[in-house]
Amino acid sequence: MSILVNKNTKLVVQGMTGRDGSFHTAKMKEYGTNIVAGVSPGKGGQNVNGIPVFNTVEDAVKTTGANTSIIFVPAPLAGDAIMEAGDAGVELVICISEGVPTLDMVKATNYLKKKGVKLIGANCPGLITPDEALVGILPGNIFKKGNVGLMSRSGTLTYLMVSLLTQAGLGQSTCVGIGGDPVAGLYYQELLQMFQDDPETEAIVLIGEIGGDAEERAAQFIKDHVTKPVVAFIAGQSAPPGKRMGHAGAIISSGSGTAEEKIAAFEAIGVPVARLPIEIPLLIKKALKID
Amino acid sequence: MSILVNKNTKLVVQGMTGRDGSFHTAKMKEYGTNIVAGVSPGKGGQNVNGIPVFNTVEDAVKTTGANTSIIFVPAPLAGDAIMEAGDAGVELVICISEGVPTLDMVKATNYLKKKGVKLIGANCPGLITPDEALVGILPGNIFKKGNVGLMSRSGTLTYLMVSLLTQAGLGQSTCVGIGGDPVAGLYYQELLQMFQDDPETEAIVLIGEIGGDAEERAAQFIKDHVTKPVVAFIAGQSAPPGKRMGHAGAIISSGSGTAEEKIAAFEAIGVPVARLPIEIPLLIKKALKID
Amino acid sequence: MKIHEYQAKEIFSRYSIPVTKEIVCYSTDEVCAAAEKLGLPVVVKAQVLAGGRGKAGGVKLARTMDAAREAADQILGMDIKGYTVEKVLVAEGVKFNSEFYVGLTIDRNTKSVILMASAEGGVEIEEVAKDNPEAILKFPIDPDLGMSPFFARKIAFALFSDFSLVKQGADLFQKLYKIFLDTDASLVEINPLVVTDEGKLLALDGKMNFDDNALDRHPDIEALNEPTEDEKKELEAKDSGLTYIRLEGNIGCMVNGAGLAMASMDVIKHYGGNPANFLDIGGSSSPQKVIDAMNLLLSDKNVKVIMINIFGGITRCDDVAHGLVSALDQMKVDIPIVIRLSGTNAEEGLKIISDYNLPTVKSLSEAAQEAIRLVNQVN
Amino acid sequence: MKIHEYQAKEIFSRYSIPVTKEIVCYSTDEVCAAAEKLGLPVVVKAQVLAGGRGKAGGVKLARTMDAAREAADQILGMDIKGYTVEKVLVAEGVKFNSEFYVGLTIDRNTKSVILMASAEGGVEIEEVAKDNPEAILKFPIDPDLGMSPFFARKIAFALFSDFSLVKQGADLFQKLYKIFLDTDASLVEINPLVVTDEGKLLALDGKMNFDDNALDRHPDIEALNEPTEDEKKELEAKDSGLTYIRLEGNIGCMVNGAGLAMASMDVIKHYGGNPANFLDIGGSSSPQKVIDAMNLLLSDKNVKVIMINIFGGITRCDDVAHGLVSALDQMKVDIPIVIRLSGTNAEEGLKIISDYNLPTVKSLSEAAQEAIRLVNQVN
Repeated sequence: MSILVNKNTKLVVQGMTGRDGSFHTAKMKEYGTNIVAGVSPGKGGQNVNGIPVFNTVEDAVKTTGANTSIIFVPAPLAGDAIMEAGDAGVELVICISEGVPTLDMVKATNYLKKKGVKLIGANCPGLITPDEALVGILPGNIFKKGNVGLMSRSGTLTYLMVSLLTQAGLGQSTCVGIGGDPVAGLYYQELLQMFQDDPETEAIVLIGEIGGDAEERAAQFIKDHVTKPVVAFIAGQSAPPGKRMGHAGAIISSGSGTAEEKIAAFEAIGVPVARLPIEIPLLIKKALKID
Repeated sequence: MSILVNKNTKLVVQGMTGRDGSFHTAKMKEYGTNIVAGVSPGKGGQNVNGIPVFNTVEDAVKTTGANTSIIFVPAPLAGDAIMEAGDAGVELVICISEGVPTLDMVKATNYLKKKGVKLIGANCPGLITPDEALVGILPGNIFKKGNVGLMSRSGTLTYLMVSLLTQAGLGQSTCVGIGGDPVAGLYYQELLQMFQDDPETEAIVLIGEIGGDAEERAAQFIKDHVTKPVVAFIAGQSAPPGKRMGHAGAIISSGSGTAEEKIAAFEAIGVPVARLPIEIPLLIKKALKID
Repeated sequence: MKIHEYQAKEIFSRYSIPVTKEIVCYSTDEVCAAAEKLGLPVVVKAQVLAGGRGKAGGVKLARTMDAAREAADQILGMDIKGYTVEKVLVAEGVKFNSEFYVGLTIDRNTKSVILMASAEGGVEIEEVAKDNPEAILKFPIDPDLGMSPFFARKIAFALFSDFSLVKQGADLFQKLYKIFLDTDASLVEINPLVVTDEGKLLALDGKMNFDDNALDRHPDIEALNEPTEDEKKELEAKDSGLTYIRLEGNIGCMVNGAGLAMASMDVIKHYGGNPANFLDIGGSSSPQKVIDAMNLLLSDKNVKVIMINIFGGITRCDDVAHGLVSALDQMKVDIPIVIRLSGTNAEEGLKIISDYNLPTVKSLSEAAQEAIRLVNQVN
Repeated sequence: MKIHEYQAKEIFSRYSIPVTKEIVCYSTDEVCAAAEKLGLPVVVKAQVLAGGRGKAGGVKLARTMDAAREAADQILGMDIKGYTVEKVLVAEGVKFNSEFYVGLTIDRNTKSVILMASAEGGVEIEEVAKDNPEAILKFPIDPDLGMSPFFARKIAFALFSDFSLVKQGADLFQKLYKIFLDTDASLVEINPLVVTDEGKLLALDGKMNFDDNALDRHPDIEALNEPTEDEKKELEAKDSGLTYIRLEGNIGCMVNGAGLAMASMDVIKHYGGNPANFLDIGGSSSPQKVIDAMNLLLSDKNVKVIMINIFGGITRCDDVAHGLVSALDQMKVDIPIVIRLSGTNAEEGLKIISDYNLPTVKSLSEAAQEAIRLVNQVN
């Protein structure tokens, strides 16, 4: 078991023939992800590295039975690409594209919600279920199959955390990069519920950031719905107020969204928060009573 | 039993203080309809003929538990009024207003569908369950409680039909005027299903008009889903092509929407079609094996 | 409301939809000047608010100046389905290698705007719909989503195989949908939409109808209205709260409600008579309205008998009777009137009428038969 | 992206939202002329892209010409949160009897635009949010429905009791939402929105922020941008694919990825050091990018040590190492560099670095500690 992606994932890549799309398609395929189709308007009928290319996601889904789509199209087109995937009938959409206008995401998330289609991103590294499916731009080699579920608003910080876990012998069930944009698809709550329901996941790592109140809401959700151990890390403890640290979300507005508040919210409900990344594996081992 | 409105109907009247709204509110109240609230922005807190007036439908619903709304506001505001009712949480909306722009209705019907709220109209006379609730502008005195369900695209023609039925001793379960606009709420199919499911209704009268293919679709639906006897009348048998006969729908485009086609569609599935209004009660009696 | 081809194409142009270069002309001399300016060949097209211009001989290709002059002479002043041709559109002759149909309209069943497209352009779409319905692709448009780029592309891929045409088509569909919404249209149509020899999409013809109920919010569109004499009468009637459509018969009808009005005409026809009009006087019953209605009926010289059929619902029959009596007091009516009143306060109404020494009948069938009898007496 | 109050109010005006009569001035003389023209009293307001102008003394009421002159002298050239006041807005003094707050922004939780309104206008809304959260009404806007008239009215009834204000408010909310959509705003705010003595709603102040990701489709908005020197540096960095934010410390950081960059700063802080910047070099690793990044770091005179922390994911560590070595070949770097490479091809990368005779460390903690040690040596 795992969440969202696995051996049954049949992936269609939107924007597969572009620079990023083709590079990461190769990486995902190399990892063993079952990529069944690519979409690139005007290139339908071609075959790229053994993967058939279609003009529309609808054609791809009808022909190949794809159930998951990953999006690499340029940001101004990404909102529409998300809706195209939702319209075509996949169950899960992962949007990697960075810099998608927020109102495009308001429209796209609303549309997918009505269609009952799940979305991860935009502006996210994707997700992975080790040894089953890599759907994103994460470096597959650092992951190891296991029972720690991980969710994060950032990319490379996730990789650092995962390496630390893997080095400590702690494998992962599924690791999800939810992205740092103001309006995004699945968020902490939904993923916490999925990990809670996933029999393979025994502990959960939540990597948060300054800005917004998503971590505070996650803490409330954990209190109400999650019985599995959760440990957390909040990036931006040293960030000054009013400055956006790369992610649109990573900005402290006056008096809220600070790391202190988020850490306090987690600790108040008994979720230990690591002050340094290196402490995460230790907290997990403690939670799982390993060693 | 009956469909859509009955003794449990708690009605809110949107536009109650306007000319038409106040006139018909009095008529409906006189008939015995349970009118619990009126809505007229800026007049909230007033009390008109014993009916409390609210500024918004939401206030009216929250305070009085209204479950049905009838709309008498001017046509340019009617689409928005329909959505206000849908947003406020009533189960059924009846829009009497005539001349509502079609694109407003596209938006409003789509919104109500998403909210799971039923709509009748716009540009319709409303509906009645005799002796229980009159929600519309139909003349209550011509109706009689009974077991004939009736649905119609027109107003006064319905009254004529109902009088003929009542004179013939044939009472009605519920009579619904669905309106003649290009985009409207509940249509033949939905109402046929409701009458089919209503234990009190034993026979159904369908009054159609030239234009469009609603009657042809109804015939197909009857064939597939309706076991109760249905009899029909089609107005506009003598109408020339290309002329709009009052209702936006009542226009024959070249080679389709003619009375002949509609009559043929019904007769092909064994639904008898009256050539003159006076024949309707006879066909019903025959269907119900009365006399 | 309908507008002319050249007006529709002017709107298209405002949205950067490619249309033929063309000039509206009101005389043969103007046509020749236009042909000179555009260069031969040109197409001369009657501008009337009726379909089937081509079949009626209202569209002619001219390869020479003489042919252009001849076409102008023939078409200007011609009658097409009761419309006199007062202006023609002179358009550049375009070489093309395929013709498509694209139209947007309202779909009652999905309750949305629907795009219809077909590779069988250039012919009347109703004929394609009848003979080869599969040749028409239909795409209902989700009102929340609108004509989003991916959706437009999906349609374009279904219609075109060349990717350049797909891109042009997707762009075109988005613009057409925007026009539809912006103007509260009820029909936006390009037929044919051609692919020129240069591989470009081009609107060779254009048609737009508008939602009459929304004209109030589009005064610019309303200003384009060019009603015929009959339509002016209908519009005047509408201003008085009446819906009037003139027909060919001799029994003038005055009825309350559109459905009942149609049914009344049907009953007249059923018994062998011929209604002179459709006239719905609506819900109110003021004397002025009845006077206006009577004036309308009497202004039609074909009308030999008037049949009044009122079903009092919210309308009270005594009110109508009062109105009718007042009307008759104020005007001279020298043809017979058959009156049928029924429903709310019918008894009171009938009494008023009979006190005025006018005959009444009891049912719609009786009214129709009596009207026919009186017409036959007159003839 | 932020714009000035006067620019926001110019946009409001274009949508017929009532704002105060006002004139932008760049000198004391202009202020006096404006006061003359508008009539006393006037309010002189610093136009800087920072909040808290009032508290900083950047807003003054002037009842006399002398007071206006004095206010202009005081405010022009003043420093507010690092911004020098180069222009002021001179606005008519308005009599009003109540103040409201209205703001539209993006709500992460409902994933929609949200309208916030409060009868406690005139103060910073964050303070109201903290002290009295119930005083702020929140209305998430259904993206499909938009700010429909009934919804706007619902909000207005919640905020105002007088029906004339309800109507004005509903109209205002619809316009504000249209502005938000039309400009891809991230914040549209009126604080305070006042009710004048004549019972009219009036925007006394205005604030607009925009979605940086959508600026490409709004060149007119982008043209209003007035970056400070620091922001210009950040924008230049962005053009090179770098995200750079200058801070106050002395350890220059170069990291790939925003989250890791923040975490790196956190670790430095944790061990008692002070990061000089946030610098995310993103996913690529061309030598040019590393050179640009090094130049950025070295242009900050406070930087005494550079700490490089790369986690190779898709980015390969050997590529980064090559880039760094090329960069160092091309430029003079006279401060120590602490390098930590990890992840994809870390071994190869580390070898390249050590062949170049640069020291490397094994973990982020070690890197931070080493950087701090080196800074302390320098000081």
